Amino acid sequence: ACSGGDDGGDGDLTEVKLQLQWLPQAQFAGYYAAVEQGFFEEEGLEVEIIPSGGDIVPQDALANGDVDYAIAWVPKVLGSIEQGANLTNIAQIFQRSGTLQVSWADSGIEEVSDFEGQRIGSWGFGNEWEIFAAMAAEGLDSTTVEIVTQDFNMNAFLQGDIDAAQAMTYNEYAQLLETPNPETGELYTPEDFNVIAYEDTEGAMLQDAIWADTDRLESDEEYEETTVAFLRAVIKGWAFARDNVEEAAQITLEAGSSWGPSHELWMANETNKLIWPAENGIGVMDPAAWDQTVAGALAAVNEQDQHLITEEPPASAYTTEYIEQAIDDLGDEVDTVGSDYQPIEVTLNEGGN
Amino acid sequence: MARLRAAVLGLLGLVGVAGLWEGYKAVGPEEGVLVGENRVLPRTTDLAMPHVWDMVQRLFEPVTSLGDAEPLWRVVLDASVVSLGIATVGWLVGTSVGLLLAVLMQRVRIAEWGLLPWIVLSQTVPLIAFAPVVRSWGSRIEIAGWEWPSWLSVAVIASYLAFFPVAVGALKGLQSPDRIHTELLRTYAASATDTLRKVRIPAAVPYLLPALRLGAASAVIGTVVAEVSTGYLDGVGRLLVSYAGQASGDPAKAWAPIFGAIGLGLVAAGFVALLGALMRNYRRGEAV
Amino acid sequence: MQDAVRIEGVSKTFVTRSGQVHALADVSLTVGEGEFVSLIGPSGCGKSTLMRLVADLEQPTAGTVEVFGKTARKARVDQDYGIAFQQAGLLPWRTVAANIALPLEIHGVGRRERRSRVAELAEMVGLSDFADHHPDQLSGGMQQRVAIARALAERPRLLLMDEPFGALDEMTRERMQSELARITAETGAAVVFVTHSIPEAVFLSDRVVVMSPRPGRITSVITTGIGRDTARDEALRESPAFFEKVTEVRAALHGAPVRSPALEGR
Amino acid sequence: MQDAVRIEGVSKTFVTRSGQVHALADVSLTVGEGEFVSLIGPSGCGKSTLMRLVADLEQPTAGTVEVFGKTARKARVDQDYGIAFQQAGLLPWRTVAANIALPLEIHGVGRRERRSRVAELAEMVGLSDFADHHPDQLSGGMQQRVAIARALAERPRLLLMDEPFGALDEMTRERMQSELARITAETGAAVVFVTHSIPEAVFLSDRVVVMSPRPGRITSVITTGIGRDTARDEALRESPAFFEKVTEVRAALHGAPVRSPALEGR
Amino acid sequence: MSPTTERAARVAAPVLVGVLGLAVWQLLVSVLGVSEYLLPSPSEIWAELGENSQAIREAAWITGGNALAGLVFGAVLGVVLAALAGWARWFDGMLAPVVASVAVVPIVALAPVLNSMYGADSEYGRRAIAALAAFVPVFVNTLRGLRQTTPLHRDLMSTYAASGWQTFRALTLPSAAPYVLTGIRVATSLAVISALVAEYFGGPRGGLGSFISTSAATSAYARAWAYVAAAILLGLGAYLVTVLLERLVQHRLPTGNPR
Ligand SMILES: Nc1ncnc2c1ncn2[C@@H]1O[C@H](COP(=O)(O)OP(=O)(O)OP(=O)(O)O)[C@@H](O)[C@H]1O
Ligand SMILES: Nc1ncnc2c1ncn2[C@@H]1O[C@H](COP(=O)(O)OP(=O)(O)OP(=O)(O)O)[C@@H](O)[C@H]1O
Ligand SMILES: Cc1ncc(C[n+]2csc(CCO)c2C)c(N)n1
Ligand SMILES: [Mg+2]
Ligand SMILES: [Mg+2]
Repeated sequence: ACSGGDDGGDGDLTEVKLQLQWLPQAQFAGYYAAVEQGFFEEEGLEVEIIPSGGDIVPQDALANGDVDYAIAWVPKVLGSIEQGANLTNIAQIFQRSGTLQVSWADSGIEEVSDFEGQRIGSWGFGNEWEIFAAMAAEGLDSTTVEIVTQDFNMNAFLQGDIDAAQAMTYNEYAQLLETPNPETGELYTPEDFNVIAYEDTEGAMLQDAIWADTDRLESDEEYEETTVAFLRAVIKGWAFARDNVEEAAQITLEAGSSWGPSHELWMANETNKLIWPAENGIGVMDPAAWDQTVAGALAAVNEQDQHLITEEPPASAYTTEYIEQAIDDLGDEVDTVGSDYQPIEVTLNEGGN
Repeated sequence: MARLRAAVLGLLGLVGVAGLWEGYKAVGPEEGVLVGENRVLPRTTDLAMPHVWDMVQRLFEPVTSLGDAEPLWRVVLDASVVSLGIATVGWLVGTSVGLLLAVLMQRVRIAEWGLLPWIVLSQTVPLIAFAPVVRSWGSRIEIAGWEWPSWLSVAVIASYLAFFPVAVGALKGLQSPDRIHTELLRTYAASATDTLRKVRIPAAVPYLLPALRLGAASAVIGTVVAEVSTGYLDGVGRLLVSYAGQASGDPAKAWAPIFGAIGLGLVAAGFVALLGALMRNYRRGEAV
Repeated sequence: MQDAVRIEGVSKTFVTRSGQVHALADVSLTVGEGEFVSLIGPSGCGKSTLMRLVADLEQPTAGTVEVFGKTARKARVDQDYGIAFQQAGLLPWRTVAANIALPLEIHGVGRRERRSRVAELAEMVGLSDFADHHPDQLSGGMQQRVAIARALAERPRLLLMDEPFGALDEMTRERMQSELARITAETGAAVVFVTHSIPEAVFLSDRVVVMSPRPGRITSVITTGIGRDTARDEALRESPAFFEKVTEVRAALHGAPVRSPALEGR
Repeated sequence: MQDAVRIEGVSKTFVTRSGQVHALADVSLTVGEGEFVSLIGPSGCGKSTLMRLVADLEQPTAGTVEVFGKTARKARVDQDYGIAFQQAGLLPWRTVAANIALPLEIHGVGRRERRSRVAELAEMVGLSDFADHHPDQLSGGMQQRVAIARALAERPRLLLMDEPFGALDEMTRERMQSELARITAETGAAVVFVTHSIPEAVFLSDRVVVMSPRPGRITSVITTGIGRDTARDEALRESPAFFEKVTEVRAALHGAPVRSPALEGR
Repeated sequence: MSPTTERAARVAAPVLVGVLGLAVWQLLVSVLGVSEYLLPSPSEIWAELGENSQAIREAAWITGGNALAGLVFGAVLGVVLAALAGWARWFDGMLAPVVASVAVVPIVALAPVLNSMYGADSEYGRRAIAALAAFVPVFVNTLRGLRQTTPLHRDLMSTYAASGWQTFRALTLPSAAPYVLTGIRVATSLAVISALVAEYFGGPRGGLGSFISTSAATSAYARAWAYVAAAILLGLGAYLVTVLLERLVQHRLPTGNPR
């Protein structure tokens, strides 16, 4: 399923499969932009982006050899690595956690320590570890709250089934702001909510990263070359998405996102905020953030007394070698830091439409 | 005449359900009917129970505000057609496997005893537990340039639900001929294949048809679940997930793919009913 | 001339969950070519079992069964006999013609030949006008006639019939008896005919074999003396000679007149 | 003394999808108290319909039906008759005793009384040892005896029986006939008995009513002359007088001996 | 084959197939080296079952409770509506398309709306799903059962001048009983699987379904399969209970034509 033919210079493209962790949407704008703008092709790659649904675990698709690279959250992959998957983080695209815990403005839930005794929403699917890690840092154990699985929308929160709902800055939080308040008939505004950003807590964990197969990196030079080429194109893609937010949102809509246009634009903009500015260059791991993620993963215990991981991950769990190489290769061609990045203002319409 | 009556009554039934929905929504409390702590009847907010007319009206509005957006019903219809195609393949695969198993079990009694309990048990394994495995194995199949398409994984998972009623129903049907008929064929020194062709399979038809209908419904359900599970993009399953995600701001939209899925199932059941009409000679014993 | 059936010292024991059943014990019987032999006796005396042994639907526990000098198995494979049961046993999804054609189809008789043979048989049993009907459109008597036509399809020299008229009402039954007599006279086939009805046995047969149960055995054989050339009609039924033979078989069957309401087993 | 049944100028027409069926046309018949009357005739001549009119299971299109001087409806509500059909029609989930008790239960007879009456009835039909069995553990003859006991449960002065022995084999049937004769003699009930069997009709009845179809009407009534006090036994069956009456009914039924294999309709 | 050997073979054959299947599976993993990461071996799953037995029991209890609640509610609804449909043809005609629709609607489709309707913090949405799943077979079978009375038996009751209620009690209900039970037997498995799958789509955590997905999401496949095994056992247990119930009633109410 991997490289097809030698990547000779005569235009023979190397086939690459990239596994996403969800359906097409602006969260993955950089990859879709790289396809659409021909950045992958410039690098001699033909990239197939494979979306996933509820039960496809991207890092497993990678570990099984179904794909060549996968996008996944760090803590989930740490769990998989402990279970025996041999994977390496080759580019930490999102520098910050985008997870929020949202409650009503009058709920009195203002920080993690207020969770005690509350109904706390989470999607499950391994998205709950950040919550447990943040609570652990506050000395709360997971049995002091009631964890409620959220489904695909925020209705449970809006109807009062959940006291504090998990929300991504780029998605669910926008869903709230696209919903009319039945009392006023107007859309909800940020003032209606209390927002706890995990980025500001001890529990913050690293999210979307690009993962590769460790064994192949060690043994397959061609794969190494492909990896660097792939990363070069990805960097160009994300830089494009940063500099052309509206166009990037349009690209993901055309790639099959079913969100409304204002929602999609919001997502593209918020995703950019999680990436840029990238002080060490896009995708280069900040060791402190890595250590915090590992510490959180070690500390988190779920309500069934199960641990995400019980020991430090191996050294092979991440490397900056390839992303740094890619940044070097690009030189001045692309701004890989985005130090003067400025987000745009997005107005959400009802239903995201 | 009788058909008209059925159609009118059926329509009345649907109107009745819509009436119940709106009636309850009108008189029921926002928070639903609670008995003690227990919510016995649902909430009546627009978020939980959109108006029937909103659901219908939403169908005719564009999916999103994008300039070239198609009306919602069109998108749902297109996706449903794709899902129907996949479900059909799943149904065909499941039916074939079910029939083969049934013939095997009918011919070899030990096989029946050994396999039947496991066939029953197989259906208690939740689909979602192995959907990723199927997709993973499928994605590695590549024969002479032909690559396993992702819809085929969906069809295979759907066939896992569809084969069951067929296997059980066909076995019952193949075992259903009167002894007098099988013995008659024995006096003709007929081969097992002849007995199968001339007696067992025709006699199985009345058992097979309900099994095929159940199988068709299962194939549709399996297809939708597998689409969601594996993240297949072009079917109703995907719309269900996506539009459910937009249900906070656009509650009526989430119902469109539900209607699509139901329509899908009804079309599948209708197709089997048609099959039944074609085979009515083999159902002469059945009470009408 | 060769005997149609030769049964010698046959016993049959069934092993069931609740023990052994001695269905037949040391039964010997010969049926000549073209001879009409009825088996009569109380329920459970082994009439059907005996007939099924001849048809090779069961194997004897002891003794031998020969059909036209061959083993029963060989005779079955060679299609030396035709068979009919109490239930007509027509395939409900086949028309009358297709039902009659079934054995021919299975033995690979060509379409053309099949069609002409079926027409001939339908004519013989008086159902030409019903060839395209399905069994559920026929009365019980008509169905049974189709079954007889089917049994005759391959011109067997031996007909095995297990209470073929048992499910018919008496008037239809009498009519069917006359027809069967005519048909067997036409075809010259030997017949082994199981029945519960004494008048029916006497009316049709050259010999009536009376059996008794537990274990099943032959207790007497009565020659009716009604020749093949005697017309089987109303007049025969009303003749004193017929009545006499009926009384004789009845006596053989009951030993003495039965008074007490003996309970039948299950 | 009051007549059990008085049918006067009764017609019955069924309206079906494919048109009207004249099941009965201008039928008149009286059954005296304690009299045993058989109805005989070809299939479809309206025997069952006539009986069902008496039982108030159908309403006449014209004419009147009186049972013990009341309307048929009143007689049904008053439970003036007991009824039995060709199929025993036992409730499979009830034991023999509970099946016999069913009508008593429905009419609110107390448990004690019910129990003693059921025991008495089981005794009468010779099934005391089987009171706790379920129907599927009984032979066809035994089931039919339970049905008869059930029909007798409320000591009706009129018994309606529609081919009650039609599904039994001939030997069991003859035994059941003797038993029925004994029981009706004991209870003194009048009986309307539908049958296809000429010997059965002659054996049991005071009068045999012969019917013909399309439309159903009574063509002749034959008095058997076999008194209630004559023993219904083997000797009777073998007597020339019996044979004569059989022949007489046969003649009435067939008009002249039938030769051509006339096709029955569906 | 003698009756005793037959009985033995009936038990031995499925056991043999099961053992054979497990052996092949274990062999694939431990000898042929199919990656344990992808396909955990039976022994690993067994070990996880042991380690998490407490958690698994609690989870099975929750899912089982939801399935049971749904089953009871769905079955009652099915019987009541079938009784109405059996009583009035027009009602049956009106119900037909509704039941046909309920029979083909995928759970995934309904889960989000029902969660929203009943509240994601409660188990009611899931119970409603289990109830809907159980309703269909119970309704269909009960209705069929109520139509099993023969004209002969109805005539008989009529000759007894029995009231409608008496006829229902003495005739209609007992003839329908085996069919109702068959419906319940089919409904049991459906209720369990539906309650389980519904947990994938929101609501409180704690049931088998939510832990299957959580475990799988962190690649803890052996643990996930331990939960799946528990789900299978739960389904099997529920099925056996209803089979037993069916036998019991069939024993008390022999229908004359035992399947
Ligand atoms: N397959 C079988 N297994 C066990 N017992 C059998 C089997 N077939 C017949 N029997 C028993 O063998 C005995 C003879 O049965 P058979 O059917 O030959 O009697 P029959 O004379 O034809 O009776 P009927 O007049 O009722 O048809 C009976 O006791 C019957 O129960
Ligand atoms: N409910 C009904 N609807 C329409 N036609 C009927 C109905 N019941 C009886 N008939 C018709 O009325 C005629 C007389 O039927 P009936 O059952 O009384 O005949 P029978 O003498 O009892 O026949 P058999 O000997 O076959 O029992 C037949 O032509 C029959 O088809
Ligand atoms: C079945 C299922 N339900 C919800 C999510 C939610 N989820 C997981 S990560 C993420 C961030 C945005 O992509 C979101 C919304 C899921 N993955 N699978
Ligand atoms: Mg027999
Ligand atoms: Mg009749």
